Amino acid sequence: MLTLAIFLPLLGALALVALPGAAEARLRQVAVAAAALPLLLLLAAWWRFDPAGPAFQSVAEAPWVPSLGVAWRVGVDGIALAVALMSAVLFLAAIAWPAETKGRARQYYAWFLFLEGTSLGVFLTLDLLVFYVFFDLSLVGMYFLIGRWGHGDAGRSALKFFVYTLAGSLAILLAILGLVLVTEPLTFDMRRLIASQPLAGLDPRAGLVLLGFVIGFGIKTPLFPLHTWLPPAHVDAPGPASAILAGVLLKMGTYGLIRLPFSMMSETFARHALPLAILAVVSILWGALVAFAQRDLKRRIAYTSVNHMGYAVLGIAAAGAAAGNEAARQLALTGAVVEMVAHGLITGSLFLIAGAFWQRARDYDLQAYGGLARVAPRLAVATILAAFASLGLPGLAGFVAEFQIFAGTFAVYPWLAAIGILGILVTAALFLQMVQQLFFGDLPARWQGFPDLGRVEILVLALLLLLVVAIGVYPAWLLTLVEAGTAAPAGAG
Amino acid sequence: MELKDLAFLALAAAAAWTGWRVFRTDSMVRASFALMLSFIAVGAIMLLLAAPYIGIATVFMMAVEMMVMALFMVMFMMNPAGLNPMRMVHQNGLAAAAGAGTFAALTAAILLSDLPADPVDPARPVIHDLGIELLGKSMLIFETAGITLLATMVGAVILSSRSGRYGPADDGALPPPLTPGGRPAGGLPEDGP
Amino acid sequence: MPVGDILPEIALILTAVAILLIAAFIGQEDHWLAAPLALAGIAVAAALCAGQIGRAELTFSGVWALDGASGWARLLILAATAATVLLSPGWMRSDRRHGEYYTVLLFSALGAMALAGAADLMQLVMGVLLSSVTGYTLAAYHRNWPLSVEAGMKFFLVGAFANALLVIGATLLAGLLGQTGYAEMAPLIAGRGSPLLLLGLTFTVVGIAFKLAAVPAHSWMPDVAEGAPAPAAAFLTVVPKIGAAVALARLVDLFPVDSVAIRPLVAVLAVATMTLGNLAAIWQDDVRRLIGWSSVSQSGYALMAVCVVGLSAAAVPALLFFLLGYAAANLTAFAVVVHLRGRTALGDYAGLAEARPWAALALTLAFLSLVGIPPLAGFVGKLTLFRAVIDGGYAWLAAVAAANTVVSLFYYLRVIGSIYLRPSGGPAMSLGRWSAIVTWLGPAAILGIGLFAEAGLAAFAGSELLP
Amino acid sequence: MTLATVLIAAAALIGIGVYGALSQQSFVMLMMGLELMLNGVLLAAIGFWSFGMGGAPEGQLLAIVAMAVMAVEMAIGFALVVAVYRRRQAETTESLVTLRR
Amino acid sequence: MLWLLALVPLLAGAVALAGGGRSRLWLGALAVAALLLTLALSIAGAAQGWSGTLAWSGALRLQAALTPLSATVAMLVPAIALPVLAFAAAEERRAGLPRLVALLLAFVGGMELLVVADDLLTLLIGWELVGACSWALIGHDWRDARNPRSGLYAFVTTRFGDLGLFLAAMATYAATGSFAYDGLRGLPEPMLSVIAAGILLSAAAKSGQLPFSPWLFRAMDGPTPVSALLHAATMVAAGAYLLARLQPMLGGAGWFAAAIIAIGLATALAGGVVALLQSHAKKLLAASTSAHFGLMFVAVGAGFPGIAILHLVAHAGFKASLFLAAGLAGARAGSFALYRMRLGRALPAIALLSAVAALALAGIPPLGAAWTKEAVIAAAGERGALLAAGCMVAGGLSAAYAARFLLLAYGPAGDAGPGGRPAIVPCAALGGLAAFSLLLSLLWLPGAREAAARALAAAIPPSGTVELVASLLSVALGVLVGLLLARRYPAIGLEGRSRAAAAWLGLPSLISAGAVRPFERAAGAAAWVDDRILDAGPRGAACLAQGMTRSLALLDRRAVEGSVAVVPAFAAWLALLDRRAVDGGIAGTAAFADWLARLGERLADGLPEGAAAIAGMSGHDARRLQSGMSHHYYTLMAIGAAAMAAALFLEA
Repeated sequence: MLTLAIFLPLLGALALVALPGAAEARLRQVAVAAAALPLLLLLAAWWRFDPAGPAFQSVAEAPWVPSLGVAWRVGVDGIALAVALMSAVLFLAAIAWPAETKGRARQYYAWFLFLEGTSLGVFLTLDLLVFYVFFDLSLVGMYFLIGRWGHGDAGRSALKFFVYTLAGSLAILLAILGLVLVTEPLTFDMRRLIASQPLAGLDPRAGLVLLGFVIGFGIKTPLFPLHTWLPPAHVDAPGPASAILAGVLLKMGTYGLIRLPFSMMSETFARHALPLAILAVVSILWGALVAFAQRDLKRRIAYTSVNHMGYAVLGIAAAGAAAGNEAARQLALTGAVVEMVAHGLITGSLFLIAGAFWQRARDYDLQAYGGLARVAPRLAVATILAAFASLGLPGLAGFVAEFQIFAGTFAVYPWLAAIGILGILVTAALFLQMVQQLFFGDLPARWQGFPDLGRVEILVLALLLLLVVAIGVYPAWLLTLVEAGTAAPAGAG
Repeated sequence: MELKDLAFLALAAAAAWTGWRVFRTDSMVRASFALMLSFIAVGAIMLLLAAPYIGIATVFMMAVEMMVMALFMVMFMMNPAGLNPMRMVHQNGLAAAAGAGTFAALTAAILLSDLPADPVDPARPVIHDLGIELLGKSMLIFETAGITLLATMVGAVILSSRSGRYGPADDGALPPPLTPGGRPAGGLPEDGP
Repeated sequence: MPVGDILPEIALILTAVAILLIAAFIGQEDHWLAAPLALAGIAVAAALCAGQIGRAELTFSGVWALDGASGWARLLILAATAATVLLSPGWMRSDRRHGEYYTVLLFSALGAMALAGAADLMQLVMGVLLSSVTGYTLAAYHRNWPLSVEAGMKFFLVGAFANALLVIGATLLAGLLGQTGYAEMAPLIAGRGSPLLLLGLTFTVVGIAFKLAAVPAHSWMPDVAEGAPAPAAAFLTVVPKIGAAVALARLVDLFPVDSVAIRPLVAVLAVATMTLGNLAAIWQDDVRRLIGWSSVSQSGYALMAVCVVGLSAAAVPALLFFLLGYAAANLTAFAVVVHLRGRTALGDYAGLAEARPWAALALTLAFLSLVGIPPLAGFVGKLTLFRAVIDGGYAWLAAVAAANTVVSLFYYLRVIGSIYLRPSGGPAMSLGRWSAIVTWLGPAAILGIGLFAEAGLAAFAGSELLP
Repeated sequence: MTLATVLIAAAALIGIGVYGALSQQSFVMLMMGLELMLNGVLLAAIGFWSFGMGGAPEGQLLAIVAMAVMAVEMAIGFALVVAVYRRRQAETTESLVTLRR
Repeated sequence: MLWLLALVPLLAGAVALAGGGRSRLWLGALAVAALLLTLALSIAGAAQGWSGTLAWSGALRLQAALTPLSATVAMLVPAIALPVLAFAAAEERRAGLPRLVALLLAFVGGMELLVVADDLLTLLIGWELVGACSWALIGHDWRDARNPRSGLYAFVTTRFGDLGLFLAAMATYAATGSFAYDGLRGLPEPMLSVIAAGILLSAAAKSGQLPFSPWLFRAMDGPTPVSALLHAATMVAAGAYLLARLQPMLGGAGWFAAAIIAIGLATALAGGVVALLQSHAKKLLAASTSAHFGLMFVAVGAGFPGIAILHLVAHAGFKASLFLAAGLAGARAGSFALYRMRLGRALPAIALLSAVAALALAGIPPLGAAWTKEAVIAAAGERGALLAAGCMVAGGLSAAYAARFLLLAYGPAGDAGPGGRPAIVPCAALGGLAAFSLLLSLLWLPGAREAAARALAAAIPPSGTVELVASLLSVALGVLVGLLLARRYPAIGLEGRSRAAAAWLGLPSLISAGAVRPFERAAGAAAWVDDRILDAGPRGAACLAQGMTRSLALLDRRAVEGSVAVVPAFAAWLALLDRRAVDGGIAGTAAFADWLARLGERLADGLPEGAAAIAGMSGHDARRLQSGMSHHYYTLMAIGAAAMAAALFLEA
């Protein structure tokens, strides 16, 4: 079933490429259908998911490269399922979003579906090598989406994105090999690696492997100071691609951190968690402060991703170090996972909104706008809701995540948590200032005809924001799922 | 010191000296003759070293080759008879250093190494041995060399022979044009660097 | 003499000679018939060669190695040659000596095969010589094209010097050890080695490095890639490298791990080669030259596997798989160049995705495979390489290679970006059906080798080097 | 006359050859340098054969291989020189610099 | 069940929003109905002892419960909101009215959630919801860019305080494994101190205590009902409520009480002075809010949270009606500048009703607010006479500005504007609130007092006659000063240094406390002089004072003007410092952020870009090796071979 969820979008992409000369609207319908199917399949997987059952469920396995111990293995725990569900939702939203396809709708939707397949692959696979395969393939998809349908200096941004993140993924590849090569017989099966903790006690090597993972996933996440590929990529990408980049691709970094070093070498991870946590706090503050200084709408949102992913990494690091304090460990880790989900939905919406701005006005400069609430009230409401969710207002998804992260972290690193919450304040200021600049005050004459959100756009944003509110008001349905994944002590056995 | 040693020293000196003269004459023809002399000296040393077949082969082969070379100069080159003084060298100092360095390194290595000491038995039928070896144990090498020579002949003819069965052989020896009737892709010398 | 052990080679020779004779008698416009003939010969040779897989012995008195490495490498050489043959008829159509071209091509393939199987210093020299001398001819085959003759001449100059060094090296090694066969030499090599032996080894390695296009004898590769006839360039950037890599691995394997420090030396060469190749490729505006430099860097990656021969059992299989992936990708890239009538300026590739979507896709896949993006062939190649070097204790080499891969992505993306992200420069003519076949087969191979890597890995798994 | 002296003589020839190969502008003269190097190899091979290999025929064969290399390289080299001269009117390394960088 | 208290107004808000452009009546009826239901629910909940639990996950459990204290506030909130919302539905501009009503209802809902919370997580949710609503309400009229900016200011300031609550919640979880209030009892140091500090920080920020007071002024940019609700029963009240609620648990931290008292007293005094000098009607009331919440802080710090809540209740009653009155006056006069109002003749009924509220603000018996204020003073007296004296001074100030406000806003003088009866709804709203204030007069009766104390489970501090008299004296004095100021300096606070002084503080609490006390003494001296000379009724006193000797008058004027000229100079400096500190803090943060964005990002980006540039340059260099000259290639090979040989030798 999960296999099907990965391959349906890929097949959809192929079908689109093969589908000759269809109209753009028709192509979009096909793409939306192809994107909705995996979501349905994942919902079915969720339906069947038993929180009290074994760690990984819906497992399927088929041999692929037995001589390297590589196989097609899929399966989900609570964490993976939560993130994958969020990704599927976001992909559906991004594909349904009425984007500018520059007359190449076929390729546009094909690349999106390709990216969806690979992204789901990253989250659903249980094989380390397959994980890496999908991890890298997602770069290719995103490169073309940014490069071909972006604007501004899209070619250069896409290049930087690809080169920078490939550097990260190569670090991961080396680390994976360093981790796996000590197993006997050679295996890339995540479950066995988690159970056996192959590098326990091999210190210099384990440290290096961890460094590789942290660098690789740190670039992807992105963690200060490895984040500088992010703003140009976001600014020049088309809105839906930005939404996917922030909502799904960044999650691969944190998901990878949880799935690989956190689970497979928990002892080493715990020993080196403090520097990672410090880095996360620096990311939180840095991302917030730098975002605050941006005059460009999309850059500002982009930097808040640095900030938010810093929260997630902080939670992961704290959970990794919280040996013996099971409650705090689980709280921090759950918070990190919920942050991933919440950030995906929230920042996805924000980037879609930013895309709406570009489509209407070809300008990201905040100073150029003002008083838009007069002509685009629906856009204003959606933006304000998303902004509040992003700044962590209770009742919305971001709060649930950040609160858990900080509560869990405080038990381990009180000082870091205390410093980290300053980020909440700065994000509040920067988002409200942004909202104020865009929507309030006087309406410049040239935006008199600024169109409000269209029907499809409203539907898409409503779907995302509804989830944000649902998580914020009553997150139990999500937390039950996530905690099924975070409950099992890392490296048990 | 035996006569043999003296002869070796003289021949070695001659080989080196004539070798050196190759690059010190003004004319290519003279240079090629100097090279031939160097080869002949080496061939002679080989005879001293009890390798009659190789030595004589070297002498003959090189004599022929140098004749060809000299002829070649006359046919193609700008200073056929060496009538005008000419000397065309570049990076002379560096080349000299490289040559001297090679010599020094090799000499040092020779002096520092344990050289094998297993002289050839004078009674040994060395030419017979060689024949057996060529057609026996090392036949594959010999065959490969044969194929190589064949390929070389084919290649040399292709590259140098101007006339083919169907007229000037080089005329169509071009890449296909980028668009029919156009010019092949690639920067030409006349386009400048 | 066990003539049966060189039946594939004999088949090639016979085909080559037959083509030579036929070409002398049929009209120039019918010379393309030589291509199917050559393909048939290659097929026969390949079938014979496939029959030798699984044998592990030295024949011809220890001169010729029939082991996993040579068997697979020779099959690979034959396959690559076949691809080159397919590329050639369209390209060479106007040449008055079109038919002879295939003869030289087959002889050159033979030289590479000789290299792969050489288990004797003299055979090694002869293999290098055969491969080189035909290579010069192929590079200069466009006698009326200034770039081609220049490429041939430069190839020759570098090659002649390198061959001279190789002969010096081989002589010193053979003279000091008193033997030329690897099997007889192996027991004599122990300890640190005398200075003269080290010198001989150095010169020999330089000589083989020339065939591999590795530092310091790499200079010919970009020139040949740019100037030689494009199918010949495809051949010369791939086929001799396969033979030479196996030959060098065989040589390195002679030296026990604790004797001469040849493995660190090869590691340094690998680093220098991949780095130089990548750096020089960064700003290339000529796609063929760019592929040439990238081939240099790929030689560096191949040297990684050579470096850990004897240290890791995974080294030889990794080398073979890497070469397989590299051959598929590089041939595909050149196939696209050939198919597009040699189009080479980077600017000419702008917007190619519009004009020739399939060719654009093929070139993109080839480049991404050379980078090592999964699940393409190049990825599995690099994966096995990394695995081998980490296993062999050269993890730092893997790190350097990873860094180099990042650099390489940059210039590959310059081309890919030009193809996909720039506005189209109008229609692009293609060469014809022959080359089109390779542009279809190539991507299929790149994907297939990656996706069904198990077949290759399992086949190469037991490959060892004799002696 | 010992192996060492013979080898030193060969080394001298090789050294001179290297000098020639590196210093000569003209292709032909350059090739003469290469020939001289191979000349040294011939001498060294026979020296080894004569003093160090107990007369094993491989030593002579080595010399023959060196000779083959010499012959083959010269043949194809001259052919190339002809081709280059015909198409490019070039006979020195400096005049053949279109392919660079 | 208890969740309904928060849910009903929130849902009603959603309905109001969804209902869109229905009539005022519909909106008003909806709001009133929702609030009545809430009130009824809160009474029922208090009576039945309702509670609520909502499990988000194993660790996160939202809990709600009512203590006597919180039940009181839970009832108070809808009770006060009722007239305010009715007023809003009737009087506010039509444009955006549904949104306003909806947000006000949500505001009430958030406040109710905060009140019923029985754990820090629930509290935090309500707490931040209230803050967010305040942002939207202050910026309600977003067409003027100033309003949303004020909302931003208010939200960021209070959110800074919220960080304290975050901290407290985190520390509570770390210490006890849950967020429940119960766990706070008897926690060991230093966790207790951390929690207490966090709570105090957020309470002070929410209640507009020093140094966070300025946001209350910015909040005045919102519509009148917003100010009324914000200052009376929601938002600002949350701080004092929280302290009162948690004081029993957190009292164990030794410094806690002293810190609360210090902050409260400082704010009470400084707020009084600022209010006295303020010329903007709503800002005057805003400063007074700070001051009165300062008094509540003092009560909590003194150990009488019940008294604080009683004062909160009384304050809610009169402050809401005062704001509504000020809003009416402002609407009538076209601005909130006090010196332009004097609407006593124009709006006599309103004037009468607001007089009740103003007297309550002044603390004049027999109004209930006077009793609660005296109780605060008595509570302060339990901690020391000096503290009680400080509170008395604050009470005097309160009386002074109350008098000034009443006289200026609804004073009889001035030309009677065009008459006209005010609408019924505002009158009813004000009347209801006035009735509430009057009803509280019952507190002077011992029986009722005891009943209230029982209901609140609160202790009542013993009150001494001396204290009462002294306090009343100070009130009287304050009234006189206020009247004098209103008469003689109607334009005070409009220009020059007094304006700067009236524009507030904000500054670090220690400085401001130290700064305002001398000012207080000077103002007190001036008042003393006036008191000596004038002890008749307000008007007569003013006339008499004018008829006094020139020297006395001169002295008086010198004194007053001196206080207005010299002390405000200091205050202006403080204001400058404040602007430097707060605005400078913001600007500095922005500049720092800019710096980060430029230099820092360049540095961080330098890592990859620099590496890329180096690779690129090396690329050029590497290509230079490929000179095209074959002899260079030979050299390369020779050098390479030599290097390789050397390497091998070195290794050997």
